[in-house]
Amino acid sequence: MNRLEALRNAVGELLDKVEGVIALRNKSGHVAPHLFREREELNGLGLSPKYPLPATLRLIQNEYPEAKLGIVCRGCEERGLIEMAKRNQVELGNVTVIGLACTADEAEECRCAKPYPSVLVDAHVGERTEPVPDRVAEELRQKEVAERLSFWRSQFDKCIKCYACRNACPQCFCPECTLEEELWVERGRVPPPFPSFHLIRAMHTAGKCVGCRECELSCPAHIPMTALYALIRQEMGEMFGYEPGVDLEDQPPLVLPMEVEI
Amino acid sequence: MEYRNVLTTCPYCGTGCALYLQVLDGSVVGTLPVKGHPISEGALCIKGWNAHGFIHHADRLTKPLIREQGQFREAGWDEAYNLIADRFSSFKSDFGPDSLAVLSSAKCTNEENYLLQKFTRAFLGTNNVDHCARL
Amino acid sequence: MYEPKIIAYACTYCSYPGADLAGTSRIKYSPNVNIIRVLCSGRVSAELILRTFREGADGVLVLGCHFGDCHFINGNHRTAKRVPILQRILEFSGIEPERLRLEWISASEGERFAHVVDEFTDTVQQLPPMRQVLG
Amino acid sequence: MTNSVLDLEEADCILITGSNTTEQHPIIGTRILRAHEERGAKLIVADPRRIQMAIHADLWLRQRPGSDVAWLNGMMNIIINESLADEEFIANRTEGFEEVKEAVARYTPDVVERISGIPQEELRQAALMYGQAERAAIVYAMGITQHTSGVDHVKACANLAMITGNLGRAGTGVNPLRGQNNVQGACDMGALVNVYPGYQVVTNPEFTQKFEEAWGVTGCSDKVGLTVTEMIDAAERGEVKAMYIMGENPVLSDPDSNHVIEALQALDLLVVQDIFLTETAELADVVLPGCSYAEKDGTFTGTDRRVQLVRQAVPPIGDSKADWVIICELAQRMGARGFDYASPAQIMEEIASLTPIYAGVSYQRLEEQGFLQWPCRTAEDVGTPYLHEGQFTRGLGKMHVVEYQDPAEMPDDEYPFMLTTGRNMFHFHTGSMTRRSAKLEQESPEGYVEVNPEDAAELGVSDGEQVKLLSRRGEIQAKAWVTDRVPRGLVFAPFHYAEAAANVLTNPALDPQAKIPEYKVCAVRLEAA
Repeated sequence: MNRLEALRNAVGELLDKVEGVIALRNKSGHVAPHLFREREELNGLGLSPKYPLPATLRLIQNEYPEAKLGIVCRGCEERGLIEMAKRNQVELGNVTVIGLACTADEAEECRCAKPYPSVLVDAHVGERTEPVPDRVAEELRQKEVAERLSFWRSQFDKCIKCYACRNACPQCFCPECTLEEELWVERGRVPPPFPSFHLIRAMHTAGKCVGCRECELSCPAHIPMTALYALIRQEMGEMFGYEPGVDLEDQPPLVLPMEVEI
Repeated sequence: MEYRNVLTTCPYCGTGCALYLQVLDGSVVGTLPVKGHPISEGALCIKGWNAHGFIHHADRLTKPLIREQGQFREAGWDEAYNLIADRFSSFKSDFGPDSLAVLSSAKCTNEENYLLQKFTRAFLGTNNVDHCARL
Repeated sequence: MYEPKIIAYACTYCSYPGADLAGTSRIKYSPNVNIIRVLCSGRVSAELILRTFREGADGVLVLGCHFGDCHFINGNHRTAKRVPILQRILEFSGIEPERLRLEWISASEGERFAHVVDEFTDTVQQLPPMRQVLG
Repeated sequence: MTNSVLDLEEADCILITGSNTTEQHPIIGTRILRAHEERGAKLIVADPRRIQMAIHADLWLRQRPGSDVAWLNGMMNIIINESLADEEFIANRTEGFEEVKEAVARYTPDVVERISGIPQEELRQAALMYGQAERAAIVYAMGITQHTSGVDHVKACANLAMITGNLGRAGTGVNPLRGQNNVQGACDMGALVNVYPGYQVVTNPEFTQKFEEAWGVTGCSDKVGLTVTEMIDAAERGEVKAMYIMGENPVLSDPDSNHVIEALQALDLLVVQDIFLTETAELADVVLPGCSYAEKDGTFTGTDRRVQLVRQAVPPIGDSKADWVIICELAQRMGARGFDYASPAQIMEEIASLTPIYAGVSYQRLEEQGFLQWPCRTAEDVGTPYLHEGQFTRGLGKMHVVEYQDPAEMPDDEYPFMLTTGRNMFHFHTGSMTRRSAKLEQESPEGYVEVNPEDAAELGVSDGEQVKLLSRRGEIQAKAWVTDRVPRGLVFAPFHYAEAAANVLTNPALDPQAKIPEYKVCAVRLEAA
């Protein structure tokens, strides 16, 4: 049984118990998030390319907070859900999770540190594959400060301020976004003046970014921003022992006051 | 509870980016880029990302309007159609087809542009049909 | 050698009085520093620091109360976490992290204030002007 | 576009002129930037403004607005002198080269520098870069066309591509980027004064007969109609009595707005069909509520001749109706036959049957394949990613001699600044949609004018202050953005903002052939407000 069939079975079974399952739908080769309500629709179930399904869950729960829902989650999406739940953006009590392990190729493409879900899952689909080290981030770490500056300047100068990095990010949900504040990022300027836009975003994703790479995948200029976020994530781990998306109980360091003895 | 994504083509510039309109219970609530599309490759510009922004705007025209003593008043479709039909017909017979002029739209579909030029050429009898290609 | 422009954000309850003490005690310190009084070091956001750099500051000092002394109990705890993260972000994006420094200075530490400011000015002076970095 | 957006990926050199690509066609702009960065494609930008593309370019030529014939001829002159012309292509595929060669010989680098302000060495580098590339693509937009010599500019681009053999292959071509989602389609469908759908000219009786038979009518006019700008003039003279405007806003988009308003008010009947009460709709006698793209099915044709589906996402708002429904109902009300379609798909069947370049297009194929690029002549035809392969549409590619001439209105003592107009990243055309999109309006909420810092200093205007712009046709007030994006003597204003409408100022002088107004150059005076 291939992955798609296995997933179809799992979603089909779940549909008997919940009001709808959030998964990908494939229509004439185009894949998009969808709320499956009926088994008949499952012929159109899709696998990839991935979309940030946790953001869809949030959207639907905003309207239907009580609904019993299912969701298909990859490793990164599970990590995303965990961080969103900590910040009260999704309510996991009524949600059943079908875990979908990524293939080795998919893990490779995302340089994913954990290409399978394991925390919230109620049902598993797919074989676990090995984590992939983030070479791009490591290369960046090896660079001299001046080299890094010229690298990022040439990258950020390509920015067309589409806000895709923010819009696509499941962790970006503030009703009023600092990136749109005239005080911090001059409005109407393309590319946005360095270092405001991109470094503010880097700061705001610290402790939240789970490395799903949706920002980078939707960046028209292919700015490799996840390399920057990955380095920050590593540093946060060393500084505060915090790893986003791993544990529902673990509180993010920037949210809590520091213990006096630290 | 209905949530689906409708694949469509961006209404702004001529690049031809694809986008999904996110529809929740009959309202467009957002836009998503289309991964794997040959032109837009999963990306959009800021206008594309906000292509849903005006659809349900309160300013949308919902009824035909007819000017009466300088003011607009709402009207039914029949009344509006009849008024236009009568006046256009009389201009055509009194002053000839070239007294009429039609602007079609680079914002409308191919089918609509086709129909409007067909209407102008076949029925009104003039080639006074253009759009803002130059503007 | 150039004269770097340094902005010090000093909390109104501890560090600002500390700077004041340095002044009233006639302790000489670097004239490159411009002090901006804030209600709490916890109020100095990453956005504010980045804007300060963007406006041409070559170095930014964030000065707050020692742990346990914060008027708002734990405002400085947030600063203590925020600043190191921002330093790493600066470093990884090619801006010398030495341009940003966090120090705890109490109302009685006038000497220490002067010392920190002088040392920081020396450090920043070794780096290229920020205008050059921002191009 | 002769070529495709996609095959810009294969160009070794991309020459962009008169296109602020990252702001106006952002997804094409970033594609070009990536080709430049990731694949090392050479990038030449010729633009008076320091646009984002100019920052990234290998070479940025800052020509004086309207001087494009001069520097393009100058490039050809250098290319010919350096033996970089593609003699085989010229001999086998084109005609008129000798005349062009003779003409461009007069455009020596010093002559070009005098006319355009481009330093001789830079012109030379650009010529070599473009001329030596195996595959070179020219990308342009309204910065090339919106001039009284717009057609000449385009011809010069075509000459440059032809003498270097840069047509008919992937990664080459002369590629106008079309500014509206379906401006290509509206042209293809014959929403033009001189052609039926598929560019079948109205003056050819064969085509008239073909369409009369298909439409079941007689008496289609063989006289070329009035263009937008001519309609406005005819309305003012009382020759046009009634106008029907579907989804356009000439009050803001046409040159010399005050004149447009007077002309529209002079009409006996103005019908406007739109989704918002635009500045033009406000002048109407009857306003019909149409539907936005989200409420109807149809097709749009993108800049690279790519036909794609538009799909209905939600029902029409209020009592509004899809525009195709309105046209059909009105036509039927007036007694017209042949307007009883069940769906847009059925309309496309009729289009395909009458339009050879669309003959192979159907909804079923679009649904299955995603897109089709015309010409697509049969149901088996996979479409055409680039035109003119092996042969030009007319046989041999015709080179035209073009000579530089000044724009219609040059700065003088009374109006010492040159004004150039255009769009910005955040708004679209007359703003009827984008200014009602909260995020876009937030990003750019008001009109502005770009002023060079030295000019601003002389005027005593600082960044963010209001300035008055005056031309022979009117005046507006807008915020100054003091920036070196514009050189001294040039100001730029976007035309999106009704409250600071740049087209109050613009010159309605037209290109004699294309009837395109000279939006890119007029003379203005600046005053502190």
